[in-house]
Amino acid sequence: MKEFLEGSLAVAEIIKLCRPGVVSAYPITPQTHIVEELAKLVADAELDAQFVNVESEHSAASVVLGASATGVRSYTATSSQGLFYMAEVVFNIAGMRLPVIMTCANRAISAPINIWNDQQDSVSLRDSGWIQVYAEDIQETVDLHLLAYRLAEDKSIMLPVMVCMDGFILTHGIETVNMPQQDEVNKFLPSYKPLYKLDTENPLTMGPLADPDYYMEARYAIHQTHKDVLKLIPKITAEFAKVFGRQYQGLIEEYQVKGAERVIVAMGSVCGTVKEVVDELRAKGKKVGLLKIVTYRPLPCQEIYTALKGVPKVAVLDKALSLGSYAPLAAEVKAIFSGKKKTTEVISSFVAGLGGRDITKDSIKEIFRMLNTKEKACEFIDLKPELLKEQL
Amino acid sequence: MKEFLEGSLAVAEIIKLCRPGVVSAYPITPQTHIVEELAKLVADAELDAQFVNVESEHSAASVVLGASATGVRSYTATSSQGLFYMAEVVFNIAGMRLPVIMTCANRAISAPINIWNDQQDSVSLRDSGWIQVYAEDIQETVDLHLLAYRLAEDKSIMLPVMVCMDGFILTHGIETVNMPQQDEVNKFLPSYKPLYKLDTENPLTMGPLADPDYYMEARYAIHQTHKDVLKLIPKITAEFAKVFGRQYQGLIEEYQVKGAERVIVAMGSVCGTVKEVVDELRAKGKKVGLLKIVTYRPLPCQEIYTALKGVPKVAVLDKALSLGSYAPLAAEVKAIFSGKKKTTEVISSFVAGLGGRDITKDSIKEIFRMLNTKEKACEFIDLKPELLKEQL
Amino acid sequence: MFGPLIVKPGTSKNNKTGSWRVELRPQFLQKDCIGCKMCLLVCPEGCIEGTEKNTYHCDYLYCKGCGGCAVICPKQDVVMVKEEAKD
Amino acid sequence: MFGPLIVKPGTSKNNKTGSWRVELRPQFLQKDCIGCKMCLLVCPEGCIEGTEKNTYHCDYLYCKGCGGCAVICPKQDVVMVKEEAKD
Amino acid sequence: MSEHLFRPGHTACAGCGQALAARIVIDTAGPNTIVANSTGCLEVFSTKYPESAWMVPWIHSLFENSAAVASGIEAALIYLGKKDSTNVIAQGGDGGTADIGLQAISGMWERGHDILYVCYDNEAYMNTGVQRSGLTPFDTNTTTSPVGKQSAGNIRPKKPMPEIANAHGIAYVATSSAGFPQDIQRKVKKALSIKGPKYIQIHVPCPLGWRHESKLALQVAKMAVETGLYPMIEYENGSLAAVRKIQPKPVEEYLKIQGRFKHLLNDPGALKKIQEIADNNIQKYSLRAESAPTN
Amino acid sequence: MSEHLFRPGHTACAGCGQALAARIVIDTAGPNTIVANSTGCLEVFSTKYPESAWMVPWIHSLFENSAAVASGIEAALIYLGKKDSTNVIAQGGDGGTADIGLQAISGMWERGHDILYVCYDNEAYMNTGVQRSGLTPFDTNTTTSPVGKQSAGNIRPKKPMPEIANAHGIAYVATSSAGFPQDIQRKVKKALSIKGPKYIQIHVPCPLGWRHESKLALQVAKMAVETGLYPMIEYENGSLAAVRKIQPKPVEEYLKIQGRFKHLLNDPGALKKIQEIADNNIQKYSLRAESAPTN
Amino acid sequence: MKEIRIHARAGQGAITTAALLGYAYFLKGMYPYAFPHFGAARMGAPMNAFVRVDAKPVRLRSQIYEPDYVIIVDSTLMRGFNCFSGLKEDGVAIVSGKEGTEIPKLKPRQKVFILPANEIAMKNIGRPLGNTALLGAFGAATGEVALETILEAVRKRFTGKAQEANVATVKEGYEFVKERLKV
Amino acid sequence: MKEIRIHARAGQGAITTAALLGYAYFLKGMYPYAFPHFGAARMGAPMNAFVRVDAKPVRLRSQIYEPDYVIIVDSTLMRGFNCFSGLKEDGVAIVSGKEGTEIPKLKPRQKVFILPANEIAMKNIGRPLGNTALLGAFGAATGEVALETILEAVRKRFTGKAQEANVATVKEGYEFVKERLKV
Ligand SMILES: Cc1ncc(C[n+]2csc(CCOP(=O)(O)OP(=O)(O)O)c2C)c(N)n1
Ligand SMILES: Cc1ncc(C[n+]2csc(CCOP(=O)(O)OP(=O)(O)O)c2C)c(N)n1
Ligand code: SF4
Ligand code: SF4
Ligand code: SF4
Ligand code: SF4
Repeated sequence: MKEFLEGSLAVAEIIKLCRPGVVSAYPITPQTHIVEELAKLVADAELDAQFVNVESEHSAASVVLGASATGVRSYTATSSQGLFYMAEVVFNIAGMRLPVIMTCANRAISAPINIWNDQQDSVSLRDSGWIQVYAEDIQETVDLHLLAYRLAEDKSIMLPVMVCMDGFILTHGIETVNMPQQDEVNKFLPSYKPLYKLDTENPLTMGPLADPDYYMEARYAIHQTHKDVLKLIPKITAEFAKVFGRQYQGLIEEYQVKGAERVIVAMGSVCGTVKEVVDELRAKGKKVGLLKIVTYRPLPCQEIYTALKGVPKVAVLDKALSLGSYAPLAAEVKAIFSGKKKTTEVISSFVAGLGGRDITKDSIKEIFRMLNTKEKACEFIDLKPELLKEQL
Repeated sequence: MKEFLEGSLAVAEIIKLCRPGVVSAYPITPQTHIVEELAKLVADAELDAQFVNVESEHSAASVVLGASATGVRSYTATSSQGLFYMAEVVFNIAGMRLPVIMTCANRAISAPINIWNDQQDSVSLRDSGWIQVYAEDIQETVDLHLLAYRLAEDKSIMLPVMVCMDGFILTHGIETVNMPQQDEVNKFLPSYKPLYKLDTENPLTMGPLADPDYYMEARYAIHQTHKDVLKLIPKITAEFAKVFGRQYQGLIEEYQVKGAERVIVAMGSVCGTVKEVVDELRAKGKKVGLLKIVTYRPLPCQEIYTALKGVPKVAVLDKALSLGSYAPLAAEVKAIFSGKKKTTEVISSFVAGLGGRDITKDSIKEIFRMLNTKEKACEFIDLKPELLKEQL
Repeated sequence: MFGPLIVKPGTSKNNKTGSWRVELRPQFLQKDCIGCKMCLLVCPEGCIEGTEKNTYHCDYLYCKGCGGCAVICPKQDVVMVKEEAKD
Repeated sequence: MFGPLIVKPGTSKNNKTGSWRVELRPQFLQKDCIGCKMCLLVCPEGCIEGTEKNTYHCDYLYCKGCGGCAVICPKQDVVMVKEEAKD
Repeated sequence: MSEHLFRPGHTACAGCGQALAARIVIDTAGPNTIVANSTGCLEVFSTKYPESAWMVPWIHSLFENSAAVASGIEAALIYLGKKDSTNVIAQGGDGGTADIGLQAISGMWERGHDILYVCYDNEAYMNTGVQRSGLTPFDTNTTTSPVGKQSAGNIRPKKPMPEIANAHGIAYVATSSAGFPQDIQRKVKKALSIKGPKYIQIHVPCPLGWRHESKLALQVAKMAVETGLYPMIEYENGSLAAVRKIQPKPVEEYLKIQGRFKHLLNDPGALKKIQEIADNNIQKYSLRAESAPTN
Repeated sequence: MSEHLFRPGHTACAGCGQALAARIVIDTAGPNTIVANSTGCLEVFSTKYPESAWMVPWIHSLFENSAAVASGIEAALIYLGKKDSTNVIAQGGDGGTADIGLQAISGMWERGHDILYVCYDNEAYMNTGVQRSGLTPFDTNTTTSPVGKQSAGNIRPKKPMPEIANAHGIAYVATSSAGFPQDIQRKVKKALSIKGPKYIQIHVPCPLGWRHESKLALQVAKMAVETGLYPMIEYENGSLAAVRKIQPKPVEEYLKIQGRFKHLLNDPGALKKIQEIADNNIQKYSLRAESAPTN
Repeated sequence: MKEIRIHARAGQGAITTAALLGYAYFLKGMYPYAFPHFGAARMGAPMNAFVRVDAKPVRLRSQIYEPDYVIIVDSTLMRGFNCFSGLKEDGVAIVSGKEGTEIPKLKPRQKVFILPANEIAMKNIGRPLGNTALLGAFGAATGEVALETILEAVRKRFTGKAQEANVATVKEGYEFVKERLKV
Repeated sequence: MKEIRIHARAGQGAITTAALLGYAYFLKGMYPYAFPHFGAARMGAPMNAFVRVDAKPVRLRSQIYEPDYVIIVDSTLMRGFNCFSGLKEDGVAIVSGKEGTEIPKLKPRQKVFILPANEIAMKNIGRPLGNTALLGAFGAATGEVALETILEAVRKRFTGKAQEANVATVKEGYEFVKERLKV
């Protein structure tokens, strides 16, 4: 049913429809509205879940870890400093193969402290073993949460999923959303049947120490499962389309890539702005396009290669940094083409929108403009030189 | 003076010679011996420093943050879970431009919990803004700590440095070390003169909130400073050679790379084993070599390119993963060759030694053997297939 | 190169929060003031000055018009009045 | 595919820590035992069995020879003796 | 005003109790003070680049580590031989103190650092939009303890932070209130005269979060004390040393002027529970005055 | 032995007090118990893949979060309607409890979860090689509080963890000792009969860390209690409910059998300080028995 | 595509206004994207909110620099700060303020409507929250959304007395401008 | 390059032994790398330590699988577990044990020396720590390091009574094997 909803409320609503048994989170801007709405739903008996008000994110993550290990569907949400404060638990949840779902309201990282949007937080946890998906608009955000549970709890996967939505832009933005109905959701997402759990009927030991004779295989197993995820996502999105009538390819989205001479690769809400610019420039006869990364972990290398191999000039737009090296997404897109027969003329790297620096149509046009034969290495867009003068 | 020292004691000794005013750390295997020795040195009045026994790594990092902000040279050490538990503070220290030195005794990450060596811990913090250097043996470990302070406190840099040494292999190994003398150290490393500090004589506000109008420039500044680091390191190592007589290129080390047909790129103690194998195979007329990465952040892209551009087959050996994607170092080495005229035939990626899985000469030979024209993507070495059968 | 990082003390004075006042502003009558200093103490902005009785006044450049000073004044010597179009 | 992850309960029994004993092993004389159960309670290995008096004994497959049982026994009915070359 | 060490121009809400309390604290501590501040409203409204309201050396690192940062500052000052001439204050809101910052504080106390920790207790996470904290009172309506069909607000009592501090065996623990500015001054002076760890928890109204008229900030704070819901007490070397005596007012007096308690007003059962909390405090700390309160 | 819920074959040191205490705790709690265990010796020596000594559902996540993991388990059990039939125990060493795990525990208590937290107090970080913790006694020689030219060992007193627990206002707080197995049984039974948060801190000798003969484990533990250095006490609903009375022995009796205190033995001044700690305990908890101790 | 910028002080309901206006567009079958200017603003601090609307889903995520319309909830905001910056050549501004509130001189084809929104609200709602009056005025001045649609939005978002009161307020705001236009 | 593997129980000083042996090599001007088998072993659990030594700095960081020499600090370790695995064809083993401690049959050119190291230590040091006696024996049996060098190492590492006692122990271990070799 079509509604006019704030992103955060839409997320809370879809989580409610997914029927988690335990919800635990700690407030941090811009994730707060999601958690506040879930608290309200529980207070109003609209959601039958245990809502655990914790003293920190470290405990929020640990609570859902414990609940998931006990065989109950669990949910948490955080952002930025909160995600980093729980970093150790985040890696731990993936290592223990627990299908927790987390919403990350993407926000910049301190210092300096900044509550606005970029994607440094979730991107910096890309090694953790979590599946990571990035949403462009509120509709996609809603649908990705539903897909996330289905994917995470698949018996062949059993891994946590982080659904990333740009802070404020999507969490506090209000737009038209088509909300799934409970019966459809129940059909698509049956109740959670854990493979193993903490259960006095069948006592198991979880979280043992694995010495050098055993450790490596546990890590390898996760790495292999990520490959299975790439195969499974298209199957699940196909089924999703049957039930809900919305089509997602799930791994990447090509927008005007066919026959394009210049393509921007990006993740999240900025893709909307890029699409606007692409249409404008296409109207002017410019052959430009967008490759949107939906699934960032596992990285759909093959799909990205197939989509871009015909494209002469590729610009990778990062909203995060790996200080002292290539921007994270740029490095991997470059890596994809290493040793490939068909390759691109140039892959340039651009950084924009850090700490909420507004990304306008002009920012995107600037990127297309600078996307010429000369490769750009980590080029910052919309920088203010005057601020770089020393004041010490 | 030549001594026969355990790696941890050698580190404690060089830290003593660097005269920090505040030392704070929290115990975690395999970092413990370093901290225990420093505690002993303070207890015996051989080191005039405040030794702060904290209740967690999060506070250890925060204590050195506070001390460094007050203008006092500070030191901490940690590993694995400890590094992740302080992750938020680690990013914060770099963002605040505080020249803290940390030793990371590299160890695997939980789950499953494992106290043995790989490099997942420090590698997963590669975005943080810290300078990261990796040591091959105990001598290099000692010297890198000394260089670290000199580099971090340079007025043009003002960034923290993480000196990474492989857990147990170097922390608990005992070998011959040439220890610098106090007077030489004093000459090379004068006492710390902060650019800004917490001081009632000249009150400043540190750690303000930077909104979208300001944040991006603060991040850009760190990114630019990392480029300066690449220029400064060779200068400092040259000066180091004058004072101590030991030559380091500082960014990378080429071993038999000239004219090699197959080269392994690696970091840390495994480089020793690779060198052994290289000599053996060279003796058999095989054209093989090693490219050792000493400075991982900032990544010396130009130096790596120049060293490898003539090499047909390159193998990147990672002791860490980015689950669901390319191994971290492999991705970046591949990226380096993107869009370059002179490129390699093949860049293969190998993963070995996770969680202390012993890397033998055979492991390395296996890598050289598999380094043929067919590119290997994240190939695990010394895996035990029998452990991968399901037991659930 | 460091960029935005350190701030000089007391620079908040550049931020004229007086513009936040909408409805009311305090008026210091300076008639019955006994110099108890309470208004000065309770002003969240710290924008009230004064030494002895009937000298207390606030800096409208910063006063947000919260009304705390008026409520606390034991002599009702501070009153909240309608905001006039300002200088 | 999951790899090493979950462990079945009580599987530590596969680890025969009896081999750790070096010097001494406990001998349960079963003469003056009053069945106070103390040895059973204090054994860090939990490898002592017994129901009523003079039935208490330990499982040498696991006993590490710490000597706790001998010390606690109020009747000195458990004594530590030189380790013999074992079966 | 130019003497203040916390300057105008900060962006606190009109009538912010935390802003006035923080100014009184630093003015009392004086210029030879270094402050480590947790993330929270105070930090946000006083130090937005390129402006700062602070005239003393001041640092913000993270939400949960101000006590540890202060420990490092203190250690550095000892190393520099400047400790005796410098006060170190660590401060944060109730969330940064009783919840996410507790462990760092506990460690600081356990190690015995010579630091004054000040908690500005506005009884919720205000900076992020009024979510409940460990110091949110029973039955309070907040955004994460909302009133609803099956909820009358926050289900847990206020975490006994002063008692927890006192249990650590530190030399001085006190509560105070923005409703009593001179009391804050006295206790800060006293605390700074004692060597070692000390803790002061100040009740600071938040017009936004408590939903009261901004001009009533002080009244509200006073009323909390005078109903017995916020006892003003001092522990010295482990035992209760002094309390502010009151002639107890009924809790309604306090509740009815705040939106966060609106839902309780026509619910006698709920009111009774709150009155019991006050009565327990009155009895536990023997707050009842024989004559009129004196301070 | 096959009835035990903690099985042989674990790799604890011979004579490990923690191993025996942990077995008694779980045997007393029974099979309808789920355990969340912090990282530490107990976790390492009982669950090295592919082996586990545990017969009950058991989970290890991290060093500092067992209380929060247990909170999640409890919440899940409530959701599943299984809470009333299942005990939840969170446990860890003194470091995992009083230092790095404290915040999660404090949060668990503040939220009022129905969980028993057990602290195995061997007074240092043993798993990593005997570094000092917040519960390491005054003047103890550990690897991070070493005896040296200008150091007589750990400079801080033992963190008063039972008092801190009690200050949280939880229903039951007790200390016990591996030297008194039946006392552990009784207190665990009692704790599990009470709904809500409860805390038991058990003094467990560590032959490696305390440097005593492994066969003396129980003697050492007993002596700690009988000198008054480790009072066995119970708090119920906030107030001291019971203590184990003793006929105090001089502290030397306890110190001299342990290597970690060797440096104190021929230092009368130091001994006097330790004796004072014991005397304060004896007086504070009125431990002195009129007649012989009974339990 | 149309872009609207709303100026107010934190606490004066700029976001509610944007949401309500967006909702009206939504009811009309269009695709609005309403969003606040993401700030750390405290009560009283100037802030704004935006509505970007189109016949097809809005994808552009940047802020609004060249609005077609501006709504100024509090005329004191115009002191020192240019609320009209970037307003389109033929842009329309709705200002809540007393008669004769002075306005910076505008471009020839730009229009401004000043109405005593707070007084209107005071009268109907009992509190000086002029937002809904401004929406009525917006409808009248721009013809973007019909009075009925705005009222439907208000009816869906408010209940009971608040609903009646706001309905009245919207209407009065609408009429006020209609009057002016007659002249 | 020579490789030595030491078998002991956690707490029996395998690492000290490796360190001491390495130190002796160091004094001799060679480049030893002594390291423990990195385990989570508790007191009593079997574990081992290694020494790899060469005339030039040792770079190989792997563990030792085909030792030239093994030193067995506690003969009970041989129960059930093959301490000689990978021992070189002409390898030498030094075992602390009583007369007639049975040894698995070895390859023709391998040699084993059994000595009552603990008794020797007991006699000289007063505690059954046979490590230094084993080092003396190692020196005699392998000729790798001269008695004097081992003694120098011991003198540098121990002081006072411990020094004397260990010097005596080393000597006695050395002599014990020299005797055997005469036969
Ligand atoms: C690790 C972490 N978690 C969450 C946040 C978000 N956050 C910043 S301030 C704050 C609340 C502050 O509340 P309190 O400490 O009570 O101070 P107040 O704002 O009420 O004065 C929160 C949740 C953060 N900055 N860091
Ligand atoms: C975040 C983190 N820091 C440090 C460690 C290393 N570590 C593991 S166990 C342990 C000490 C455990 O001490 P305690 O809790 O007292 O238990 P014990 O081993 O003494 O029984 C430490 C420091 C860790 N695993 N994780
Ligand atoms: S009204 Fe408020 S801000 Fe203005 S002077 Fe009075 S107390 Fe200060
Ligand atoms: S000696 Fe120790 S391990 Fe063996 S049975 Fe007795 S108590 Fe148990
Ligand atoms: S929200 Fe509350 S605490 Fe924050 S500035 Fe406003 S009044 Fe002060
Ligand atoms: S070190 Fe101590 S606690 Fe750990 S197993 Fe050994 S005796 Fe037990």
